[in-house]
Amino acid sequence: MIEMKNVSKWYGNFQVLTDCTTDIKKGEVVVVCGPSGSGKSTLIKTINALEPFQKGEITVDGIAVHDPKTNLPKLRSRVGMVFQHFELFPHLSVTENLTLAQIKVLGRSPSDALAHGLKYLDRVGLSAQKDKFPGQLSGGQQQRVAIARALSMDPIVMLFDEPTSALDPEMVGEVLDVMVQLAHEGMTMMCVTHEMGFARKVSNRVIFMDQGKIVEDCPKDDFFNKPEERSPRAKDFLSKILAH
Amino acid sequence: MIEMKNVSKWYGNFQVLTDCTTDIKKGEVVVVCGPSGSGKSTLIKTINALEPFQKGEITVDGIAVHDPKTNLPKLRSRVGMVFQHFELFPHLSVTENLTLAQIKVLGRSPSDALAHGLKYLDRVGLSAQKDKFPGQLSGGQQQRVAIARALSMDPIVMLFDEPTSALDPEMVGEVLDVMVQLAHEGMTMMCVTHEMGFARKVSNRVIFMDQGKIVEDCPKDDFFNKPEERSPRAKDFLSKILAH
Amino acid sequence: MSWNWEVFCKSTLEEDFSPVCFGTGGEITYLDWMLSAWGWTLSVSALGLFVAMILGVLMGTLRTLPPDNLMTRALALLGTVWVELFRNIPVLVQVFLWYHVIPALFPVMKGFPSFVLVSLALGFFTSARIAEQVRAGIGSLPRGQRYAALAVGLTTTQSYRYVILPMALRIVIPPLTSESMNIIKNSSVAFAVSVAELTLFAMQAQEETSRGIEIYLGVTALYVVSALSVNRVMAFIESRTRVPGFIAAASSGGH
Amino acid sequence: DTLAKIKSSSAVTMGVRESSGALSYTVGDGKFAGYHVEICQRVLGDVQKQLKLNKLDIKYQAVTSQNRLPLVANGTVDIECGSTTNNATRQKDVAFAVTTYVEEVRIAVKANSGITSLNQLAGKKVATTTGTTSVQLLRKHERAANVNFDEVFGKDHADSFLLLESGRADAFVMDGSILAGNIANAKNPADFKIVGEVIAVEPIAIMIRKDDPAFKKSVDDSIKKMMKDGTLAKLWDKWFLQPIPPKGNKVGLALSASTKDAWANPNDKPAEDYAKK
Amino acid sequence: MNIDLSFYSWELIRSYVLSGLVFSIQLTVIATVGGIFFGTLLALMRLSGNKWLEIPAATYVNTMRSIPLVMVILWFFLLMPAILGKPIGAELSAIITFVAFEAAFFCEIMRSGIQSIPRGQIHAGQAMGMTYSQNMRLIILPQAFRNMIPVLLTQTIILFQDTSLVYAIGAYDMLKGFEVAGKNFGRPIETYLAAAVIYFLICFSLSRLVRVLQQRVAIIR
Ligand SMILES: Nc1ncnc2c1ncn2[C@@H]1O[C@H](COP(=O)(O)OP(=O)(O)OP(=O)(O)O)[C@@H](O)[C@H]1O
Ligand SMILES: Nc1ncnc2c1ncn2[C@@H]1O[C@H](COP(=O)(O)OP(=O)(O)OP(=O)(O)O)[C@@H](O)[C@H]1O
Ligand SMILES: [Mg+2]
Ligand SMILES: [Mg+2]
Repeated sequence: MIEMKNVSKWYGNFQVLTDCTTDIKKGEVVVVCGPSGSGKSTLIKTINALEPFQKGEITVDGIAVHDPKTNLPKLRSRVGMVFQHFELFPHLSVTENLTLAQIKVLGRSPSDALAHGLKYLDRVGLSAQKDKFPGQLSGGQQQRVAIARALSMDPIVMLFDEPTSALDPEMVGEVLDVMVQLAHEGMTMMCVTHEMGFARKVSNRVIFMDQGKIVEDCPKDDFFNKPEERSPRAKDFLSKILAH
Repeated sequence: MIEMKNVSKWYGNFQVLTDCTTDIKKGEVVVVCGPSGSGKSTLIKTINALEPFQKGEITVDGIAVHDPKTNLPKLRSRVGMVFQHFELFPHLSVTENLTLAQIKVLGRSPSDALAHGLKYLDRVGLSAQKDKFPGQLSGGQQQRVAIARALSMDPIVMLFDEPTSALDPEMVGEVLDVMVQLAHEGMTMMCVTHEMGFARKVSNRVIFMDQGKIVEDCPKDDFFNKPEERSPRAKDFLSKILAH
Repeated sequence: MSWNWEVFCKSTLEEDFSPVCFGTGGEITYLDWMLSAWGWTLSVSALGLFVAMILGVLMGTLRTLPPDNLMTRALALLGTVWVELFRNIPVLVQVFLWYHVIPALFPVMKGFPSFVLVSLALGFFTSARIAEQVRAGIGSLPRGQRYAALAVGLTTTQSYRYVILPMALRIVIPPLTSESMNIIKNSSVAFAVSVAELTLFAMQAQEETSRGIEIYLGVTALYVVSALSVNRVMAFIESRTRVPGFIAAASSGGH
Repeated sequence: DTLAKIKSSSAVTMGVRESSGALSYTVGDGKFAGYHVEICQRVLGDVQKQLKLNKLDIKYQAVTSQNRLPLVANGTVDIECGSTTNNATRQKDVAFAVTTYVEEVRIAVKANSGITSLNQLAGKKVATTTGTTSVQLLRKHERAANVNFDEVFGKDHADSFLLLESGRADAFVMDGSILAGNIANAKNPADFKIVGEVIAVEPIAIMIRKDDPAFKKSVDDSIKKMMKDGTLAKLWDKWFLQPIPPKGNKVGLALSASTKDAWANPNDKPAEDYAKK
Repeated sequence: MNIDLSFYSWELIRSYVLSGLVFSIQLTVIATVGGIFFGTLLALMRLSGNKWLEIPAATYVNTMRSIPLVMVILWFFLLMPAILGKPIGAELSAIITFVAFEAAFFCEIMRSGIQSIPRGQIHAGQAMGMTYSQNMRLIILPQAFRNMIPVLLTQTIILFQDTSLVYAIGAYDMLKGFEVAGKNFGRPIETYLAAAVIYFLICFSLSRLVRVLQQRVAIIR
């Protein structure tokens, strides 16, 4: 589904990504973790070309992201993305948030788009909030709407960038529940997250990044249960975030 | 050490605190938790009168906070406080942050203040950073400097308002370690935090707040181990934040 | 159209030209005149800016005082009234007020040179706008900074002196830069009350020589040079006071 | 050329002043009046007849000392009926109709000041208006007589007069008609008087575009006709001796010998020629 | 000299000041609408990332911002007829000047408005497959406009005050109306005072209005 080969990226002289290579198959759930500033967000945003990269190749469902001739808006409309700070459009109501891109990008009729959007809104348990504005919802509710918004484009893969780290602790659960359910339904997912509980429960593979490099890329069980095979940096990181 | 009796506070018509009553004895470590917006930060800030309150009484070490004749700066100088967003003074170097109040408020000589400040900086393991500016430190380091700053005023009690919730997950540990050590040394502490591990390890009592009221105020062991005695709201909250 | 830059070398008295473009023996060329006009523009602006900075920082700070007691509330109100009064009257009208109306009410002020009156008018007008910038700068500091200063035992005055103002003033340097540039531009209204500055020169000289384009170009160039120099000076101040590791953002507007 | 333009558009733009004494001023509401304004209205009436237009739309454009020249030169204004001195420098950019009014530059002072001549003004504050020839005139006089005035500038004549009125200046040096007009309009006209020698004599004329002999001829002919048939004398009486709107004040400026002379021998000589005499 | 306000009358205001006020308002409204329109275009040019659009826009804006408005007014008045090839009056010249001049200021306001939209919002729009222009039109500009309304209106108040500078070319604005009245009636000092009061009342009420609006349109985040 997603193939990434030797992707490198620089901001000026500063190299954010160094030769990142990985592969995500249909139906796989991959968790990306690593210290702050290690390039996780940048990596995940190269997949739908929100962050351009200078070297390497990425193909999504056979389409070459790095090819200047690729129709990026079209590609992006097939890749769902959920952000750390939700990024709902604050000037639009929940339903408008759900339908805007369906209408303007996919060309669906407003009524189709609405029906479609409400279906997903129901799935994240927020039908009752459909006429509210984002500012009137709690963080957990906003993030669930954001997931519904991404899903209503019928994406072939979903990217999550720390979807729970801006939430109050009591709201983390409700968002993770939606993500777990999604994984169980077979959605291909790539999640940047530090929620190791989630990684343990549903992920197939864990990628560990440090200083712009993919340091570990291994099956979940190996990652958590074979510390002796892990790099010192990954061991240290794991011990720190699992300690308290 | 701290006595709080029927403290109520309003913002306009909105009541943030309702009849809050509690007592903190010398050497006690009390953890305050509860959902977002329940008034935890407001409660802890009433203790050193950063938030004025309209009804009720608070005495700290025998001094009445609510008395308009009380010399509030003097009282505050004896109460250490650590904030969620560190609140180091960004235009002052680490040493200047540590010595400013000692010199201006306690009237210590600059050299005394420096010696004193560096002692605590060493205790939080940051002697090497003494000439840096806050913006050049990681979040965890900033928070440790903030703790050293509070300690160098030789406070009789320390207040913490979610000291770890603005930190990257891997830095939470280093700050908690400092706090645990402080607790073991017998410092009187009141901490707003959701780190239940910390509460389990070092607290004597847990206060649970909801909608401006103190709903639970009981010994740590009861709080965690006797769910049957807890209010439904507290049980629900605990289950949510312990779930993932 | 043909250029005639010689016009600057022309004597303001006779129909003749100075070979060095500067007047000799008491004679004055248009170039001499323009440079002296530039001097007036800069002097009016400098004095006005001095007044504006002091009053602006003071009034802006007053407006942010916490409503602790009657005293702080009264001071905050003073700041508000000040700002509303001086920013809601056009600067040109304020210049006339200072020049014509106030001396009519207080005859002592008739003795003041118009240079001083105009500088006061510009200074007061600009102080209201600087006050708004300073207030916004203080407001943009996290509320926790004020809490933190009080929590270590600093008094309100001390917390402004050591914590809030040092940061707020750094943050407002960019908007203060544009206000400083504005005061140079606004000083052009001084010509309305007989200060022989650049705009008065432009109007009189173009009348006498009929070479409007050349005269205007010269004057415009001097305005631009002045504004850019102020900009450079402020950039220098900004870089000298920059806090390592601190990134700030503030907005600006106005003329 | 202007005649063709007027003919094709049936419109003409008249430059007028907001406060040039009785020569040209506004009476509020976008209306203008005065000696020169009325002359121009009559001239344009003749032009209309000459062009056989049944309608001529006169647009009034307020101009100032600073902008009247470029406005005429660049075509914004077709005929300027204000208080413009006809001098050699200006003749490089514009043309003038025959002189309709000869101005004497004089000094206005407070009646009780005791000042009676220019030489008493050394070291005193002398007001004049930015963008007028009087500024240069004073400067030249300072140099010639080796005295020093403390000059203050008003942005227009009324402003300059205000400087005198409020005591910021000891004298106001300007065209006599303007002085008279401003005094007439003052709160207490008796407080002021016009004194001293005639500092300069200047022909004041209606200004038109340069290099348009046909238009100049029409304007000149019309004015010359008015000079001959006594219309100008009547207009003088109307604007300078009788009460005028809006307040019904009298300017009280008697017809000067030099103006009479100009009417008798119509000419468009620049100020420089007058100075030589 | 003592102040005498007795000669003020409705008649005086009507015949001298009113037409000036109408022109001041006209000028303000046209310059605001035109300035926002061209200012937004300039802002989009400056943010386009294309050198050929950025540099001319930036040059234009920075030049306009470093020249006094009076000089710009004089410049346009002198040059406009030459550029257009036909004469224009002081009023029209003032309108063109103000639109051109204000565009530079509105450009900077819009630019900071657009930049104040969090990067995440731009990414979110792009991630849903929107093109650059869809993203601008549907996501960024609506939010930027809403955030900027108070600043835009404050700029409009400044603009209204600046209309008093058209005296330099003899256009008849409100201040001019007061001046002429004062001169014709020999009461210049009183009329300056009256002008100050009227300007204050207008600008102060407008700034209150801005406050109210600000609270109304604020997007809840
Ligand atoms: N626009 C930019 N210009 C320059 N450097 C940047 C920019 N954006 C990010 N960086 C740098 O690139 C590096 C990787 O950033 P990225 O946001 O991908 O990290 P991350 O692993 O997602 O961190 P976090 O856990 O804090 O979200 C960081 O060092 C960051 O400072
Ligand atoms: N300045 C203020 N004006 C009006 N309401 C306020 C103000 N500050 C706080 N509140 C309200 O008071 C309530 C309690 O706020 P407080 O910050 O004490 O909650 P908290 O328990 O600390 O929440 P959190 O976990 O989000 O920090 C909230 O509903 C908040 O919206
Ligand atoms: Mg990230
Ligand atoms: Mg809180």
